[in-house]
Amino acid sequence: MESVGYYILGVIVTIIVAFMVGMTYMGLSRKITARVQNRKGPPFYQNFIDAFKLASKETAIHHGFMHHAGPAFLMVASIMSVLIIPVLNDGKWFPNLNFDGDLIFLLYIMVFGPLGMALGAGQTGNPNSAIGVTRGLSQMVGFEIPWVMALVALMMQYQTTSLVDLMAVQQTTGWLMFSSPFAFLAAVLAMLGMFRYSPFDIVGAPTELASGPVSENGGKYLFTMMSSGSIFAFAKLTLYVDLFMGGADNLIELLIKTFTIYLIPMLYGMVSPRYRTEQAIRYFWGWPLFFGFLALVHAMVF
Amino acid sequence: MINDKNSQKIADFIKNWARKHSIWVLAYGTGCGAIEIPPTMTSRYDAERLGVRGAATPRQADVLLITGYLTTKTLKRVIRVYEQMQDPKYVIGFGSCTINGGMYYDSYNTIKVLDKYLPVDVYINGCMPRPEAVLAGFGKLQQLIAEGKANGAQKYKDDHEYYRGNLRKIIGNKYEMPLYNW
Amino acid sequence: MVGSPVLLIAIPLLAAFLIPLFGMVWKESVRIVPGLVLAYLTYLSASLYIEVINTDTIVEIIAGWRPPWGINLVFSPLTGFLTTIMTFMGFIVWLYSYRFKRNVEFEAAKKYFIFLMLLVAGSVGIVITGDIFNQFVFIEIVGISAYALTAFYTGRDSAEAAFKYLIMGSLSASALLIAIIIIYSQLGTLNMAEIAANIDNMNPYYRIIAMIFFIIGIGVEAEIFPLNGWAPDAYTEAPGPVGGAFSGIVAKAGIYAMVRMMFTLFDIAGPMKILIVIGLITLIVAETSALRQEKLKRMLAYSSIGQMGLVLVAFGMGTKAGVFAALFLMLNHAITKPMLFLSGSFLTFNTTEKYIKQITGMAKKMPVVSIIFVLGALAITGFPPFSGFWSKMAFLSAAADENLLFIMATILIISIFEVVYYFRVINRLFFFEYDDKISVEPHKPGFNGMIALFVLAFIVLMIGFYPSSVTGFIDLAADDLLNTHQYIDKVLQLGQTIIQ
Amino acid sequence: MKEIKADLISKIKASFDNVTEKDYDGNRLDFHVETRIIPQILTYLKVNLGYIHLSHISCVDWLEDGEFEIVYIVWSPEDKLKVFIKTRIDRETGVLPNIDMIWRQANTYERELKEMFGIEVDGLVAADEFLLEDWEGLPPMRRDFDTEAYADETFWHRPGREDAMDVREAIIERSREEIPDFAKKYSR
Amino acid sequence: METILTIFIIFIAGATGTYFLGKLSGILRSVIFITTLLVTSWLFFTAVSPDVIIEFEIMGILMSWGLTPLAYVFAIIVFGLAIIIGIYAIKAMEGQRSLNFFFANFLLSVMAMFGILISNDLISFFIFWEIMSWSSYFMVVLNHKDVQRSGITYIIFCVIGAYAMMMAIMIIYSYSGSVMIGDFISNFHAFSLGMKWLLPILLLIGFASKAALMPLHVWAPGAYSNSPMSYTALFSGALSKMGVYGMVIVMIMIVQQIPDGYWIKEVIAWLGGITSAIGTLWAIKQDDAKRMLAYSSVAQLGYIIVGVAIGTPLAMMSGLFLAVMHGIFKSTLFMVVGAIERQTGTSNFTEVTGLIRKMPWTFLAALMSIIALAGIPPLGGFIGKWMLYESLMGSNHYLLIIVIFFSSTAAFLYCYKFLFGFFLGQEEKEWSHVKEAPAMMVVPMIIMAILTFVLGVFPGLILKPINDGMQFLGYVSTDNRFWEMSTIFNDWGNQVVMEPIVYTIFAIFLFFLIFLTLKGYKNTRYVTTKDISSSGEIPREDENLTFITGFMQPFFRAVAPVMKRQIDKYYTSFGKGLEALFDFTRRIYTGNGQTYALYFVIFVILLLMFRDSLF
Repeated sequence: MESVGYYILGVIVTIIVAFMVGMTYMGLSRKITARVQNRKGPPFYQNFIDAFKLASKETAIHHGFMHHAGPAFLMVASIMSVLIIPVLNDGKWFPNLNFDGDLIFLLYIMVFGPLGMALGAGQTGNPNSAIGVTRGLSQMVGFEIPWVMALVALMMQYQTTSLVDLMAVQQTTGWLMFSSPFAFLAAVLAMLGMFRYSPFDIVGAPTELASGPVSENGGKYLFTMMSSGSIFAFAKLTLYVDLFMGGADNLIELLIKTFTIYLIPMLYGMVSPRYRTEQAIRYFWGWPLFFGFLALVHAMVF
Repeated sequence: MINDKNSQKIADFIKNWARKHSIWVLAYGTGCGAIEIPPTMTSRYDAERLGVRGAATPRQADVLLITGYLTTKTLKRVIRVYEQMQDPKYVIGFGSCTINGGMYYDSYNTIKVLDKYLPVDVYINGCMPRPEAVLAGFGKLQQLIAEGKANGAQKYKDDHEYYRGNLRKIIGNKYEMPLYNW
Repeated sequence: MVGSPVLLIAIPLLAAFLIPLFGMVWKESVRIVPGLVLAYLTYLSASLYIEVINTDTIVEIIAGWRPPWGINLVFSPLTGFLTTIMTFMGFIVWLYSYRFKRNVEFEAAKKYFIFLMLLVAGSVGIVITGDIFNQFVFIEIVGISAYALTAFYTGRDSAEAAFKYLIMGSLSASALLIAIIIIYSQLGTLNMAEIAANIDNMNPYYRIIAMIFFIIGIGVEAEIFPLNGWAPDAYTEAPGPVGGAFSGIVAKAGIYAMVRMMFTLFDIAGPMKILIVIGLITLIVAETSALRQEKLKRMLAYSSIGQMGLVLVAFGMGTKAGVFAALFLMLNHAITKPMLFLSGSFLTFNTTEKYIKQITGMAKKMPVVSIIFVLGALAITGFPPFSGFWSKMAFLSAAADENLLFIMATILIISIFEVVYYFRVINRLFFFEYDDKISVEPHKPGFNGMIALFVLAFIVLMIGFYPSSVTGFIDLAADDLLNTHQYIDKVLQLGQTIIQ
Repeated sequence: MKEIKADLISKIKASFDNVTEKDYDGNRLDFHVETRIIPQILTYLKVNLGYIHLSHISCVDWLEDGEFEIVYIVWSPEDKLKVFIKTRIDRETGVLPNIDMIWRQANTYERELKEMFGIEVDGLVAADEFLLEDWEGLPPMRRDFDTEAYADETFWHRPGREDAMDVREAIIERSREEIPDFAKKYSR
Repeated sequence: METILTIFIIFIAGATGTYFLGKLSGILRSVIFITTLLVTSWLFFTAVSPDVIIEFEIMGILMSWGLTPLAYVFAIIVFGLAIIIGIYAIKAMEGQRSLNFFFANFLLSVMAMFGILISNDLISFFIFWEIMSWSSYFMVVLNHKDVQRSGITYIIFCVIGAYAMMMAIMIIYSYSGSVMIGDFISNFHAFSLGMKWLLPILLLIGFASKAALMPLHVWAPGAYSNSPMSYTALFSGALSKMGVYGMVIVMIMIVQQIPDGYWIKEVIAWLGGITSAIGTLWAIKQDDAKRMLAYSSVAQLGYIIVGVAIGTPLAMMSGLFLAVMHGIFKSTLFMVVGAIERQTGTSNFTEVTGLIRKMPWTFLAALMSIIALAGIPPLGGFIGKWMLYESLMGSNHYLLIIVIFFSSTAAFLYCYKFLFGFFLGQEEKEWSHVKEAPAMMVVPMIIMAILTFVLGVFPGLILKPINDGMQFLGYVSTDNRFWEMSTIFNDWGNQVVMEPIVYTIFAIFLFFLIFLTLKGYKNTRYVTTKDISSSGEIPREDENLTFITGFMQPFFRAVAPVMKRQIDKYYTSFGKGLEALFDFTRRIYTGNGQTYALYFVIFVILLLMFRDSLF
């Protein structure tokens, strides 16, 4: 019984940490974007205020059950991924639900949420939502390919599908970022799409699509989505750190590493205009795919 | 605990503080006023530092910003957009057209006084108001929110018949307006 | 002994001449007498056949002249098998046309049945005779009655078709005659057994020439390419049951004559390239032509030609398995193709043009006939569990034994076309809406016609579900065909015993 | 340009009766024509002379004459010339020929004319409500429609504008511009 | 009497009774139909044991019937689907044309599939294969829709496959004198090298044509979409698995006996991968749900074939598991389409939208099946996909796994389109009369949907018979090595434990669902789909703003170069060319007597010229 309680406690703490970190990162990104644009920008805790305000909205509407449950699907995906990705090396953090952190399971559970939310967006009957969803899914096909190539290269090179094993490998061989540079490049370029920052933000283009899939969501629904987004961001960043940067031994190291990774899509986005969907797909099937191939060749040769 | 007045007060205070610092604006750019929004938002005046931020759809927005004259035709849409917004919600009338018709005082199809049709919380005077004035307007709104006085939505709910009656007067009975739906 | 093989020829010939006389007494007898005759023939043939299987080949001597001088009839497992099929099919055709022709006036019916009798008599004669000149005579009898039946409707097109048939028939007759003359001049005999026994003594040059003329002469009846130009027209223009009779009786007789010539007369051992090549070309041309036909009967005619090509290929392999497959194919074709012709002519009864599109959606109006048509189509395209499958399987197995992979592949590919055009018709029949503008008025099938179709359908299903019921007979027939020496011995030995 | 104009005038005059032209400086040329030949002359211009672009259909309300003047503006990318085809119809009974078979987009202008001036167009497609929703009464662009009175009657005015000055006198003084008689009644 | 024979007799009697007694009354027909299915299934699941072998002889060829453990896996699919779809079909087919024929043919199809599975010899295998072909063909054209095109295409590919198979069977028979599958396998080494290559390839062509493998897949969209949905469910769910069944035997038992047979496996695996990718892309493009699902079936069969072709224990397990799963979810989806078509009269996404509130149970079934199809945990599809990926990695197929991944990611697009097109989007007045499908249709669908879930949590339920079947194929038992009741392992010992994952997912989902529901419960309100934030404009009642036409257009702009080449077109032009050629050969028969006489003369001359070479 103790262990069950310990597990549940671990789960809750992990989720809270992920939420806080994700929110802060997003706030920081707004701040940094503002500074890059020579603005003062909102305070770094602005996102917390926004989230709180959304949560305190008094009324809410929904267009049916799927719309109502959409954010819950999203939450399932983000929390499941945060539970499966080991936060720190050697199980120093709560052991969680990680089951060795199976990467294929992770890949699939990560699309569970977007698909569920897409169903919610679909039920609103808002054409903008549906258009946004189709763009998002198309773009997903785009970036999944190099991303999977990178993962497959790693998995086959080290003969494991377990994230824990990959982290353990890095304890001896050093960061995979250096030993498998092409996989890292492909994965990083795919990450640009995964975070949906500019130039890959056509999914929710505010003026064109009225923020796309979320255009009918407000109040508690948007709040849930926002929280899920931040948890998911944390999960993805941790995944990258675990995969390529040797994981982290403590929370501070984790924060530094994740933030470094986070800077890449953020800074890339700040200086890029927006791609159309097919341009985005072609982008991902250009250099990232090439790097993915190189990663596979690298994995085959070594 | 929940019925406790003090804790309710504290909760209200926190909520209002959050609402005050997070104002998502749906700019209904009907008239020439829309041109003043970009400078307000961009680096020169940077409204985002106050927590003011654009929202794309009424479902997410807190503030409906009416930037200019409203014809009878757009008025219907604006009211619908307002009703689609979720509580708590505020209206800012922007420019003299919303106050007294401005230069369209004798036009056959623009309304002259916005607050007959929507519960305006803050008017921003000027033709056009400069970004400074806009920021001042937001500041005033924040102040009202913090004090808990920005209760236009409540007014709209309470005096719904009055607002709807005014609307009926100009659009006639032909146009099917849905019932009140936030 | 229940009777003599000679009766198989004599009775129908006699009946043919007596029918007009009977007709003077009682008009209906014109229709009934042929049926009785054919029924008796079937019975006779079948009982003789069973006897032959159980005991030994019957060699009947006509007019006391011993072989090799006189004409003799050979009723062996092979000929008995074919004769039984032919007489039976003749009976089925009669059964079908008994009422089918009722709306035709007396004179026409009389002619029709006379020529049908002649056709059966001639075909049976071709099969059981042991003398090539006699065979030539029977071929002519078949030919003449076939011309007449083709021109039965006395329209312009029928006459043209009959005329074409006549041209080809005449040419073939002359070729056949040339071949007979060559052989007679070389060997001095017309008896098949005698020829077969002495064929090695013949000048090889003349031998080949004779063979070529034989092939050409018989090829017209056997519908080989390119001598089958008459067939599509004749099948199309002749009445439906006649088409059935052509494919079920005449073509079989032609094939038999050719095979007998190749196997026995010229005693070619091993694979016969000529038959394979001709058969394949016939098959390919016929089946591909059938794919583009717009008339139902014409399509069936091409299909019939194609099947004959397949039979020739099977014979051409020259092995036991090949002959077995060929005979099996002949049997199936003899049953299935008349079934298609007969049901097809019910379907297109009220049209003169017999376009395929005119039977669109007919299954709603004539379900049973349509189902029988489909059964025939499935059987002839070789879908299990219907009869055609087993014969196709036997054929492929024989080809595989001989390692003729290319032929197997070709025939299977050609079969795809066959499937396509048959299924197009099935689709039209069953899976299109009945359309008053295109489709013809349905005709209520007669009772006797339905019985005929049911009998055929029953046989198709019986062979399909239990092929062993016929394979034993076919096996014996195949043995009989291949065993040339036995044939020679049987015929000539008989002559010797009489001499002694 | 001169030659083009002269050529055009001669061609038009050769083909149509009762055409009067008025030349302007630059790339503009006016023709006054009868209403009934409007489709023919526009077709002629479009098909034969290369005036393939319909810029606009406009209307002037000649209240005093009891007529509307309809102006069709067409443009030739080759000649670089704007041709105004003007015609007058009766204010109350006049019917305009439909030209949307010549230019599909003319439909938009015709609907606008119908709605804003109340001009009947022969065989107008989609003659229902266009810009104004639920408008009843006099079309608002007619000059006998009293906008201010309508606004006063329909809309609630916020008080405080009563002391606004009429600036027309000052304008007349400064620019020496004459106010036409019919406009005088709008002066405060 | 042997149980197997009893089952056959019941099937034939049932089919005959359904056809003839069905003319008397519809209820009698349904009763006979369902009784036949129930009795046969009951007999199969209780009384058929793999040990019994029946032997008999036809035309001197020894034949033998008996159920192998491998066939048992497929028989589970066949009977399980048949009974569920049968119940569904009774209601779904109500009021359609030729019902007697439909139900009788349905039973014949099931019988033929059962026959295929119990055949231990190639001849009876082929016979049942052909019975299956024509009975399914009659179903394809039963609706009178697009008969000459899709029906003929289907039958052409059927017979191409069947004849290739038949050629192989006949070669086997004549070379080895036996048609027993077991004999063939054990004697295979005795064949010459050429035969060793030819025979498996011919057999594979035969099986691939039913399993809709890449160049032979063009029949699938037309055939699947034109047959009645109640049959397509069986068609795609069970009938196409017969091809897979054959491929399993060939790939495992025969191909690995070929020297360098590795390459056949590779080629087939790649064909499977490409099939899945192309099928997926085309599925996304379809606006008709039936065609979409048809292409999707092609794609899913591609995965199965990849698994089968790779042939490592894990891959084989994944192939068979996916076959079972595909049977379940794809037939559910076809049933869903059938239900929608019955209730609304159309199966086109662009016509019908917003059914979720009208047909909630159907939606639930569709949702579960789609999740399973997309391979998203925790439903059963994920298990199969997971094993497939792991096996591909374990066997070092670096690029193939990317292709598979691409198609399974792109599959999300059509998965979403399916759900969105029918159930989501704006609710229209035009469809306000639509009611939920009758219980007899909904219950089978829901049962299937629950099955996908149960197999997701406890894949061991179905992996156990698969394991038995694989042991029959010669694999070492994979129990506890690659799977436990609710755990799956890969080659490297990594594992996924489904049970806690499923519980966690449900706990999280329920928690947030409750959170979303309870928070501000009083002020949360349902609004219609007409009340959307569309810049204040209110869509009229008859105005449908749902975005469905040109769905996924940007994606197609990106993949345009791939989509330009369409294999159907090559086939069509090939067919047209052939027909033109035959038009020419037909002209040989000019209908002119002189010409024929000329042919006669030419023939004589030719024979005389070539007399030496011909004789």
